[in-house]
Amino acid sequence: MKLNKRIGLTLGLLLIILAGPAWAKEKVQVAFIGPLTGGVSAIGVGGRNSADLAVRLRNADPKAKYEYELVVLDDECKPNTGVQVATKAAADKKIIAAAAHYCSVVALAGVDVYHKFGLPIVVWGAVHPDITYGNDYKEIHRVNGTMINQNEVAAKFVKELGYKTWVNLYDTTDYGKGMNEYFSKYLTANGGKILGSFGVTADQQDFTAELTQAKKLDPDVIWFGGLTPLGVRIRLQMEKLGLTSQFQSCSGIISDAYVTGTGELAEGTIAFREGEPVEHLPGGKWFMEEYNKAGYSEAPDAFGPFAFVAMNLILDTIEEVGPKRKAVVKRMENIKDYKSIVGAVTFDEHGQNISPAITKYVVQDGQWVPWQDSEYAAGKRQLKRR
Amino acid sequence: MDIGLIAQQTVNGLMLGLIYSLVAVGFTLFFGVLDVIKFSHGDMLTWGVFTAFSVYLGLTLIGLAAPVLILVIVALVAMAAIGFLGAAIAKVLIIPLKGAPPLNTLLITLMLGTVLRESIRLFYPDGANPKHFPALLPDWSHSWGHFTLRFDNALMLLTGLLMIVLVQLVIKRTKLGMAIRAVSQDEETARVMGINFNLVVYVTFAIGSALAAFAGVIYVLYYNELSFNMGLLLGAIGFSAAAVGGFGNIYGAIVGGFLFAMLQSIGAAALPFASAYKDVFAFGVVIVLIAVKPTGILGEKETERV
Amino acid sequence: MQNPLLSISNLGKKFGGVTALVDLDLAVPRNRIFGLIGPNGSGKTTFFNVVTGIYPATSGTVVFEKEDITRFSPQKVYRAGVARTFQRSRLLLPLSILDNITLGDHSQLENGLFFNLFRRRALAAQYRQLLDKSRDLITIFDPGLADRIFEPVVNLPMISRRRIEICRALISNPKLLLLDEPSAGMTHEETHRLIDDILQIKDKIADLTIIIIEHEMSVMERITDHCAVLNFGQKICEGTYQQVAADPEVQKAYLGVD
Amino acid sequence: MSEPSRTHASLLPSVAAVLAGAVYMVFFLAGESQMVVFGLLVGAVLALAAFKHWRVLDAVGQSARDHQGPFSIVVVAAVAAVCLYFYDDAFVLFLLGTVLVYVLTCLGLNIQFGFVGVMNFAGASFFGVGCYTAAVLTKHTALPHLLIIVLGGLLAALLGFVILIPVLKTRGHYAALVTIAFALLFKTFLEVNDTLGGPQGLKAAGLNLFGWDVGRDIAIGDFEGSFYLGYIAVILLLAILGFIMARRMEDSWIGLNMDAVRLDETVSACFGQSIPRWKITAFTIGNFYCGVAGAFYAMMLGYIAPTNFTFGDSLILLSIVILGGLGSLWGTVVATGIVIIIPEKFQVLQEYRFLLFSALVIAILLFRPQGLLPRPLRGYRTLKSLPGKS
Repeated sequence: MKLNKRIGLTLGLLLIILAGPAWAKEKVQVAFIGPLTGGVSAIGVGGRNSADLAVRLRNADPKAKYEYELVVLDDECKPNTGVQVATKAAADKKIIAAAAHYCSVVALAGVDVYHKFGLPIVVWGAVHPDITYGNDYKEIHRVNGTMINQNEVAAKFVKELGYKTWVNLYDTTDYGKGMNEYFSKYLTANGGKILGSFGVTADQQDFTAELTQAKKLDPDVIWFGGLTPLGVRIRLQMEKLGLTSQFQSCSGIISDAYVTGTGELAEGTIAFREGEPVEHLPGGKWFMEEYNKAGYSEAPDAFGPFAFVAMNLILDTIEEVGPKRKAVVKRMENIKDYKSIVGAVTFDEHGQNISPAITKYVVQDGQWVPWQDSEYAAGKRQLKRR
Repeated sequence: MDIGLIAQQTVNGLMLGLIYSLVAVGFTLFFGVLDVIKFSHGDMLTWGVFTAFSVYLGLTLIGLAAPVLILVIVALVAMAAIGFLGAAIAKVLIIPLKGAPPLNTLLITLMLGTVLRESIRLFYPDGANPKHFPALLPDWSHSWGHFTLRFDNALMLLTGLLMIVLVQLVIKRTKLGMAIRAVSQDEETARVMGINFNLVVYVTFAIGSALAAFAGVIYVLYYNELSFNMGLLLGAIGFSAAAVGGFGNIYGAIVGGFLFAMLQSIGAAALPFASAYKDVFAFGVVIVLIAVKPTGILGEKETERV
Repeated sequence: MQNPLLSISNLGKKFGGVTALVDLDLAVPRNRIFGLIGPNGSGKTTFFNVVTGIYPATSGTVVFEKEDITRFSPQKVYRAGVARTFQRSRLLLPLSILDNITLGDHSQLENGLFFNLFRRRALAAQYRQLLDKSRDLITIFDPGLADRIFEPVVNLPMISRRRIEICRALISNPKLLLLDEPSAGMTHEETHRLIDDILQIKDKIADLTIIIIEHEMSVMERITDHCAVLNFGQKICEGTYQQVAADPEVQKAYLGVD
Repeated sequence: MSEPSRTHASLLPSVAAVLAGAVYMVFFLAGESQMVVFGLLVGAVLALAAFKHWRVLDAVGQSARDHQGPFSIVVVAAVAAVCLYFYDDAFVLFLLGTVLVYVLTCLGLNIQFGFVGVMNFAGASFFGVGCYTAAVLTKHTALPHLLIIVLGGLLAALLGFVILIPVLKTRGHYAALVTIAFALLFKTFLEVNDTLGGPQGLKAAGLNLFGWDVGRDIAIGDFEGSFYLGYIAVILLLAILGFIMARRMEDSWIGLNMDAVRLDETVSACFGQSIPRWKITAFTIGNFYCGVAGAFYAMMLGYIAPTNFTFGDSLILLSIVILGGLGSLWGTVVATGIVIIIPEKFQVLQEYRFLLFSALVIAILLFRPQGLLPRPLRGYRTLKSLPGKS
């Protein structure tokens, strides 16, 4: 934007003359991209706040070499908007790197754009494997795990709990379908039996038809692959139809909203997520304290810590190699044992964090509690048995 | 298929049909008096539900513990508030557009729906997330095989049907209903007869909107969950149901509502593991039906005065 | 009657249970002005609507120029050479005078997609012809309107609208013109000016038959050659205006004499 | 004696207005701080109000109407100039390209709705047919891309025939139902089926015209421009073509016939019009426009998914048509620019954008229901300028 530069230059000169010799740090722009409107906006806004927190803390740090400015873009969880904002961020040479995307479909649509313009991004929430493994783009990284690891652990764990039969429900988005694919694969490999699986649309309200059929199939476990809003509905409607099976789901429903949405019925729901439990890491508590101190009106939600880590990783890299896209991309090729509030981050050759840990969660007294800390693991409470 | 399963699907379908019908009746009432479609109707339902939820929270805060009493208060307040809102919308947005092409009203109310929906998401505390609505009715139930009949469902069905009958009686038997029907027939004549046209419109919109709030309360009691965008599809389905039944005809709206629910249930049952197609099926049938009966099943044939 | 332009036999029309026309027999002679009289709801406009194909007839036949047009669609009736005006003036209000008149000439125009989109010069030529034709026609009624031919009709007074409506009906050179209460919504004086126009037109166009529905008896007296009186969908009398006006049954039904 | 009531206006006011508009666009698009953008917006509204007060706008309108040909050329030149100004700013170019795509789409909807009065609440669906056609055909066939764009239009038109019977048989709100139901059905169908990528959508290959890979940055001598310039050149041509065809249609017997059908079906029938004929013509041509625009869009975007083709998107398209003014082709162009660009420049409003957009549409419908640039009367101006051979 030539004209703008000229105006900026003139204004800048004026400012310098007016402001005297107070030389400011060099300004560097970084971007956050996530869904700020629509059905999953709670997670997007939580992620934005967390990324914003990372920037704020950095700017407050006197040792930081640059002053950072966060550019926030809304991908609406829609691929076309996603490509639009991806183009906006990537084509803007002032933006050095971005923490991007919760929705897999948007991330998949955007990766080509980032590659084309050479903008390094760190994915903070989208879990579809193809985002990192579907291409060889050096610009794409991800701090959260893929759905593959998660389901491998999940399938093994629930089988060990002694359940034998499942009915699967999944939303027909890439996320739900992918979850269903990998969970079914690992479950069958572990000897679990899937009595039936139902695809449902992502904005469906009524599941009584599917659940009535499920009830007839009489499984030990109802499994759901999808995001919170549907998870809430399915759990509630199971109760209406007198379905007494155990309810199991995936990282998509690990959110505060699931617990408040289902009330007492949330108790005993099990689900899985990549990364160490935030509460277990030394930085986790600190993160929550800082977050509360900053006074955001919304909760960080489930993926806030990942957004925080993604942004922090970006900022650390820029501090180290300077505000140059190419240098950032090059440095991120070998991120190893990067200490973060979600555990150590190590990228493989696809930029994927080979996250060592998958944490199993269970809802206990209105809280998502890591399984090993729960009264269920201790035997004081029981999951549903048939 | 076994009997229990069929019975269960039937009850599911009836509950859905009831909710659709209540929404559709609103559409048809508005159309009757003003020949307009108020597409924000589904989002009025959402507002009703959120009003109900707020009142519930308020009541528990002041220590009221009798669930049934809470429920009655919650429902009445929600209906009154949304009824009032409906009349206000009629005054500000609908009546001023009376002379404009009908589509302008359709569009303005579609946009109003977005405004209503987004306002909840943005301004209601934690409005973007779904909320849990407690079960305020006793959860007695009885199972026969695969069929579980819940007391609260039965009660809701009954109350809902009573409500529809009540509205029908108001329209057919009371002076107010006569005024509404007179306005529907011919606005000018009604005016000449000394009927306060605007007042009748306000009252009709109040009744229709209160009905949406009522449907909303039934809805949350059934699903125990409320979210800011719950009204969107409900509005579209209610509209379809009213159209398939024939605009302006209350029986048509009821028939349309239950028909749509039935189509969804049939779709889900006929395509057991492809039940995601049930909406494709239901809307497809709606299009075919409207091609066969261009003014709805119970609609009057258009005759034009030349 | 020898060789009538329009002959109606046993024509009937029912709307559900309501009977609008009963066993109607009429023969309209060529090149005359034929009046149709009757109280409100006696079936006059329904008769027009059945003839023009808007309503299908329940029974009977309509023969126009020896062709049975009973089952014709409005489009085919128009092409056969019947044009009409409407009781409640039905112009296309947002459109210009020219457009409204042009609409009447639909059968003479090339309506093909290719012609209109790509053969623009030929279209322009056709347009110029039509513009002249419309101007000439409207000038007969009111030269002032010819100057305002690109203005929308919505701003015009009722008499201008009636004139445009008649032009719209006349531009395609129909053999039969149906005028449905041309005086409606106009003052007495305006009505008579319009009648002058109609008579002038009738003089200029040799081969034109007019059926007119009218409540103003003075109009009927002045311009009709022949009249028929309808009541409850039935013809109760036929003859010259003087004859029908003198008929006791007509007086009872229509003129309010008990 | 064509229009004796007034003299011919000068070309100058309209050219000045276009130039002012172009300069304004440059500032607006280049403006980065929200304060600047907001200031420019408020400034524009105030300036327009003042110009209206001083009757400057009337003069501009009159001048534009009297000199359609030159005026149109000036507008196209101005658009091209603005695009060239931002030759290396990929995002602005992408935005401008998107505007042009939507212009073409909304022209199609305007033919349906503004001309013949068929309300199409499934515009985004027919647009989507074009997108999917492009995505599937670029992947599985070696057909020339230009042909694929045309096929996108044809398939959209073809799919329109599926709901043709109910569209023809119904009127008013019942007709609205048909397209609304179709839009809901279409999106659900895309989401649940597997062969077309389901909710995840499909990748579409970039446009390639006779060996020219449009997706490559442009380098001619010293000039280096973003590849989006190539896309803009193509869509600008398509949009101009679409505009000219729509304009010709308007200024012809077809436009008149369609107006008549929209305004009064009974009268039209009494003067020989075949109502289905004009409805089918407009519906099909409109869908063709949507499909062509969609096929191009898929190639420019590179990625398509069902969430692009929701009922909500159709609504935005219809809002553009109404905002511009029913049947008003220039109005559609202006309204598209406003609806696409303004929300994008206000990213800071983030989650409030939808709310404000809806409120804005409500306000316009309440206070200016005829739209921003109401459709002028048919003056057959494009015919008048043709040399006669009668």
